[in-house]
Amino acid sequence: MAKDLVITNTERQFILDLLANSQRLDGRKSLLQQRDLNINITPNRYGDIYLELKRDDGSIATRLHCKVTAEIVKPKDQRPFEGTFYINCEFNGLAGLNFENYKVGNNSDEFYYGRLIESMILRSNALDLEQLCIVAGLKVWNIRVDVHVLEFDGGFLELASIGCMTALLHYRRPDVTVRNEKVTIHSFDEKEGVKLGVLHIPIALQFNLFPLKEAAEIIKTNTSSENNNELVVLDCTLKEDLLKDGEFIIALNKNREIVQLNKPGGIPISASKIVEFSHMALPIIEETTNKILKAIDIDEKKRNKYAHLLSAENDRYVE
Amino acid sequence: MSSNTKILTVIKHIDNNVNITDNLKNFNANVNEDYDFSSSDEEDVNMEEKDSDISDDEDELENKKLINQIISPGDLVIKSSEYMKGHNTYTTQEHFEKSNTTEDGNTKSGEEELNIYSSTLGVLSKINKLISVTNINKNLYQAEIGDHIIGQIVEVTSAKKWKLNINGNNLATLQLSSINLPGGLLRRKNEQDELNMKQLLKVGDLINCEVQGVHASGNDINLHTRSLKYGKLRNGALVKVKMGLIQRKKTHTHFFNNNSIKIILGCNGFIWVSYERAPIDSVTKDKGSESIKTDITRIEQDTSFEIYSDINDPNIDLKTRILISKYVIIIKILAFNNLVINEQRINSVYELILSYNRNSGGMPNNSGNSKDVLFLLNDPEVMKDIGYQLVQGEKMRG
Amino acid sequence: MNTLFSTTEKSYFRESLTKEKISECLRSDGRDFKQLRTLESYPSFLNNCNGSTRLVSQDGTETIVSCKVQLMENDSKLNELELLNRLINIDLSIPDLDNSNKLLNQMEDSIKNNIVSQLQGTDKLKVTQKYSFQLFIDILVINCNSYPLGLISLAVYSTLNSTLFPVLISQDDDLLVEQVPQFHDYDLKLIKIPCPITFVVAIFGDDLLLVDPSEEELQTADNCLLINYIEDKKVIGPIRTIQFNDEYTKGFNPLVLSKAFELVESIGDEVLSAL
Amino acid sequence: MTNLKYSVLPNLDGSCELSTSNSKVITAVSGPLEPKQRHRLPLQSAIEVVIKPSFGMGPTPREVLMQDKLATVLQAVIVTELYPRKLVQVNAQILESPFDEFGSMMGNSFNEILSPMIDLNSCFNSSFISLCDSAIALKSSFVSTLLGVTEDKLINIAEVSDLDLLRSFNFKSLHHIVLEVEENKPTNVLLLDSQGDFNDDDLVNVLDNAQKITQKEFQNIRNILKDKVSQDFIWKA
Amino acid sequence: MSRFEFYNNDGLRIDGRRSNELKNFESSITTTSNFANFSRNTSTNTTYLQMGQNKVLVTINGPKEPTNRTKIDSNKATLSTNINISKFSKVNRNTNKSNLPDKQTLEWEYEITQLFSTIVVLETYPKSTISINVTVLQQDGGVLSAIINCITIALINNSIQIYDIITAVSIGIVDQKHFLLDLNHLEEQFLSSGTIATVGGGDQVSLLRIRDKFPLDLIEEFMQVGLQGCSVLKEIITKQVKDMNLNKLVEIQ
Repeated sequence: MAKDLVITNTERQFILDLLANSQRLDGRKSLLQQRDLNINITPNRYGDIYLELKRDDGSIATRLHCKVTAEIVKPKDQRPFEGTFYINCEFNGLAGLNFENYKVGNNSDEFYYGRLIESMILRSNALDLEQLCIVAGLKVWNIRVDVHVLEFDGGFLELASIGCMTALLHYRRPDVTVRNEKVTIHSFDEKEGVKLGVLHIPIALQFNLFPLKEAAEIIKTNTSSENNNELVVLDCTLKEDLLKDGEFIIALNKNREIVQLNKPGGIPISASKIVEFSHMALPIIEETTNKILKAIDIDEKKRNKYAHLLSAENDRYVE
Repeated sequence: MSSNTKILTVIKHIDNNVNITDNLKNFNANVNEDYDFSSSDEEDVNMEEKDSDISDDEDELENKKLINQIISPGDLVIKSSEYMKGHNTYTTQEHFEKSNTTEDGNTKSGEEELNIYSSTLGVLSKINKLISVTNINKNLYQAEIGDHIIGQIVEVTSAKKWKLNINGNNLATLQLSSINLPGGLLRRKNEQDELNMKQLLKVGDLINCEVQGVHASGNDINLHTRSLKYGKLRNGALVKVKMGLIQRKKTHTHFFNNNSIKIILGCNGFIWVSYERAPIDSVTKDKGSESIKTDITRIEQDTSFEIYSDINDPNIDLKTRILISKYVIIIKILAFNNLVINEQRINSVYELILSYNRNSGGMPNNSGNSKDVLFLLNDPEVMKDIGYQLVQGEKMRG
Repeated sequence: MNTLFSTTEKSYFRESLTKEKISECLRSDGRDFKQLRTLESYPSFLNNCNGSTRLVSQDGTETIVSCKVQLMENDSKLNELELLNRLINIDLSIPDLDNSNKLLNQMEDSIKNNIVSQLQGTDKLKVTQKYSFQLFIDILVINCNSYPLGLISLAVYSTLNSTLFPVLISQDDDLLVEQVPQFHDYDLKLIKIPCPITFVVAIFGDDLLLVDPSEEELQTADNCLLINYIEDKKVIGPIRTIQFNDEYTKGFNPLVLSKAFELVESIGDEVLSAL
Repeated sequence: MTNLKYSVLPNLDGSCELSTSNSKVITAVSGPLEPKQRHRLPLQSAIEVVIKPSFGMGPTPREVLMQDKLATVLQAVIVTELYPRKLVQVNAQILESPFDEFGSMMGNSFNEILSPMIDLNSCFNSSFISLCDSAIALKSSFVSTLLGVTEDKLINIAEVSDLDLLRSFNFKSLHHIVLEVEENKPTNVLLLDSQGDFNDDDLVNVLDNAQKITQKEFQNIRNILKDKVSQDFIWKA
Repeated sequence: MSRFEFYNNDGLRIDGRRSNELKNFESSITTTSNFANFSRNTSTNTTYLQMGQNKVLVTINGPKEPTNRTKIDSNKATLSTNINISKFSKVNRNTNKSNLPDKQTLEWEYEITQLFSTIVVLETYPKSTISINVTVLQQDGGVLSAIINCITIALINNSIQIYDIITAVSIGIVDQKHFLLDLNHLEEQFLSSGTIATVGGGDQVSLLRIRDKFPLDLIEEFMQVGLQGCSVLKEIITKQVKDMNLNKLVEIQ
């Protein structure tokens, strides 16, 4: 990400010193404090989400646009009963001058993060693909999520995972009827759209590691000693992101299930810390999940102002 | 052409399809071994003394001993602040809080200790206070000033430089100003020379040269050929061997077989075996001073364009060619058996080959034109055998 | 793939091989003119393939050949040759070369044609009236240091000679009955698939022929021949010339061809038996 | 109704988020920048335009065509001689397009032509604000309009908010016009892209209307810019 | 969950191993007859690892002068990984026509590059590149771990300086309570599994990769099993590497 952005040695030292003193460049007071998250759902559209991370002073740090589109395609040969799902993550010139406009290599961070989210949703069956089948072996829905970065100051992975899940939860695909293998697509006026089968909501959280010592010392750390080898920082800004040396990504859902746990290289950290952080991630993720559900709920109510009047259901207290 | 030449030798490795349930390494297998290096030094000496004659059992014991000497990456070599780290090691500092605090508690003096770890597979070498680990699998050349090496030109750059592959992790540089220009030792270089660069030394040419300088942690290497013993190589063939098989010596140029064969053992693992025109008066035994003398008289004629010519000496006869091939194979045999290559060993393998030839019966022995022995030697079994005989012979002599 | 040799080195090798009398010529590594380089072989080392071989040449080039057998329903629309072409599948990949390399496709074709031409019909691979065995021969060359076709052909030969096919236990006439062939659970049998091997022969002058030339010999030869050989002293087509250098390449006397055939015939069986 | 937000991307020199009744784009301008060697022109600045589609990987041929059109107009408007051997980069991301929804483009070839025109129309107006925001020297102002002609009516497409209505129109021809504005008056035509069946009279009529719309639209933009200037230059007061 | 009984009451797995038993681990330098000692080409030797039925070949190229001038880092070497999963490596041959690597392989390449960039002492080789070429010949579950182990051995065999030995092992979980070490392909296919790599057999985790649903509360036990497996593997690797190179030792002294 933004490999060409050169950080001067003094600035680098300054940021690292700040971190060592539990201070952040953008004014946050703790290494584990996250920036405020705003979820905006575009009215009158389905699956069109804007996400914002706000700094303490109210300015927007990172802004992401997630958009779901669906089309009918032929399924893969090996899986004739399942729809397909893709995520397209791209940085472009809008995110900042240091982002290349054209396709970057497969070895880039964006590619890797995009894949993480894709497999987070696919491998854990968060999206029910079988529900997307129209005619087995011939026609299935292809759901694709496009993530556009409109403003970038770190926090891509978390935001993208939140954005994708919110968009998928919110999206409605057109209803179809199949008669004699002929597929008719109904517009939203004819028939109400069909929600996607989202079975659970995995959210990713990225713990960024900053070494406090030389690589050699960290690798050779005595197992028993209680030495602190590294700083763990949540929700890095772009500059911090470029200075980090290793990361640890966990994706969880509310049901206390790990959906993904990734530590792709970087400086090693002790196993007990990984366990500790995994548990620490749970409340954060629960909170985020609730935020998503609330945003969708509010939007739902706005759309169907009179639904409760028409409903025959009894009121129940739902937590 | 003898009839019993083996057309194709195939070494078969038949894997008797491993049964998964057999051969399982048990989880609790106790493969723990202690590698205690600080204490093993003395024991080694004792062991060596004991092992004067070797039986099979003790052979194995010796192997074990040897294995214990090998340090693998990440192993702690020494724990002390008195030593310095050398090649292939890295250090960490450990803050020690000495627990022998006195009752008042304020003498809690923090002490620093240096841990030296190995970063490669090798054996320990200790020179005074310098701790380093010698690589077992050395395959990259690390330049030192004054090394006599052979390089191959891979690029002629526009900036009056040649880039040479010298088997290191970077290419070395040979500047136009550090070669002998044609037409006299002390001539200043002019623009004509720059234009002629490509004619003097081409891509692919092998250059016999010396390391002039090493900068920036061993990665900027400058070479020079400003002596008549250096320059373009002709009349022979190159063998590349593994780096570790050549050791730095006083001289790297050796003459064999009545001075008709010259072998240059480049420090970087490149070995040049070539025909050497016999010196005009071959009376003297002192090669060094003689060659210098002739050098001086020949300076004028030799530093013409001829020293950069691509044409080999037309007088190399079959006998010499066979000799060159033979020495090439000798070097290969030594390399094959992981034996360090030096003048003495080359000679003794040469002897062995002569006798091997005779022993192996059925082989017509006309030593003057013995091509047959050459293709016999291509058999890895034979190579191994000769290597074994050599080692045995050396052990006998001690 | 091309090793860099210095001009003087090349001319030294060339001089050694272009003397007037053959007896005065000498190969750079001292081999006999008809001697091949030593190989290391690991036969049948992959146990999820029907046949496999790994051959390591003296210059470090490694060839891995795997043969997998699959059942294929015959397409009645195809004629014999088309069917055969579909039954034999060759995939050659050399990571050092890019996929569209001409040399690569040439070698792939040559191996495929050799096998197809020798099979003479689909009978050998027929399981039942409706089904045939489909062979997938994957060839992988790593550390490719010189022209690998000779090595590859040896590896393919030894793979095909050790490829085991499943044994049919159901009826072999299923034209009328709808039935998928059934195979024995573990019993396997060898089906001998004739496979020619390819010799690379380097030509120096009118007389000298070198079998299995090394890289330096390829780079100094007048010309090279690819000669296919199949058991019982038979040289078979196609025979091609191939050049590896610009400096020394020139035409050769047609008489050399018959000499080359004789040479290959004289050593062929010994090479095959060594594998 | 056109809605404009300028300086939305503080990391870049100039930016604008523009939403019309049926589309939404965000554009950014950076420059003058140090270009790569191949972009370098000796006497003027190079202009690079990148438009990203609202979904999928891009730019696809559809966007490349749009990029070309935008670039040629910008070439004429930007004072390129001021920045020799430099690069002006214009990035656009289409956020909403009326034909995003699945199936809406199917079976109607006119819609396929219409959809990039709508996107491009918004890109033009948005990039003008971005250019002003980035303080790149311009020779003149410009405003882009997209008009559709049906049997009896002339429609300013940017103002149609009901998507279904838009889809139901049976346009005879479409006209995308970019007009130069000097001294608050629309003058030269910078780009004219007309598609479909039309005759001379239609075109004259369209141009007349376009001038009127441009006049009105420019007033609107001018007010916004006035706002911006008064905010940006507070210290002058 | 599936039709297999992955862990029966006698504590045995489908291939007869105990839960915490590793697969057969055998590594070698392939050119056993030492021809590489005098190869004209760059002297790289191929390292071959057989971990159960996983068969992996690794060649390391470099450190050498980068061919692409723009990639020079004047302070340290750059590392690149290239994984080639051969088409015949699985029981059913991969019918994909194109030779391009699939997305999972690209992910592995990314992870392995990141992993070894901290382990190799890159500062020793400024302005050069080290490229790791992996060829997977046969797969049998836990390929990633086999690749990582094989690269470690190959780095040692090529005497590239590394801080410590990296070992990796795959772990699966049965019925939410039994942990299986070093999976075979059936186990990998049907169980929740993950790969863990540690430095020097200690408890410093360098790589972790879980892509299946997995109960959060079992993570601690998961790590413990993994750490144990890695530390045993480290001993095995150390021993094998030393055995492999023993014959070369004789001459150094």
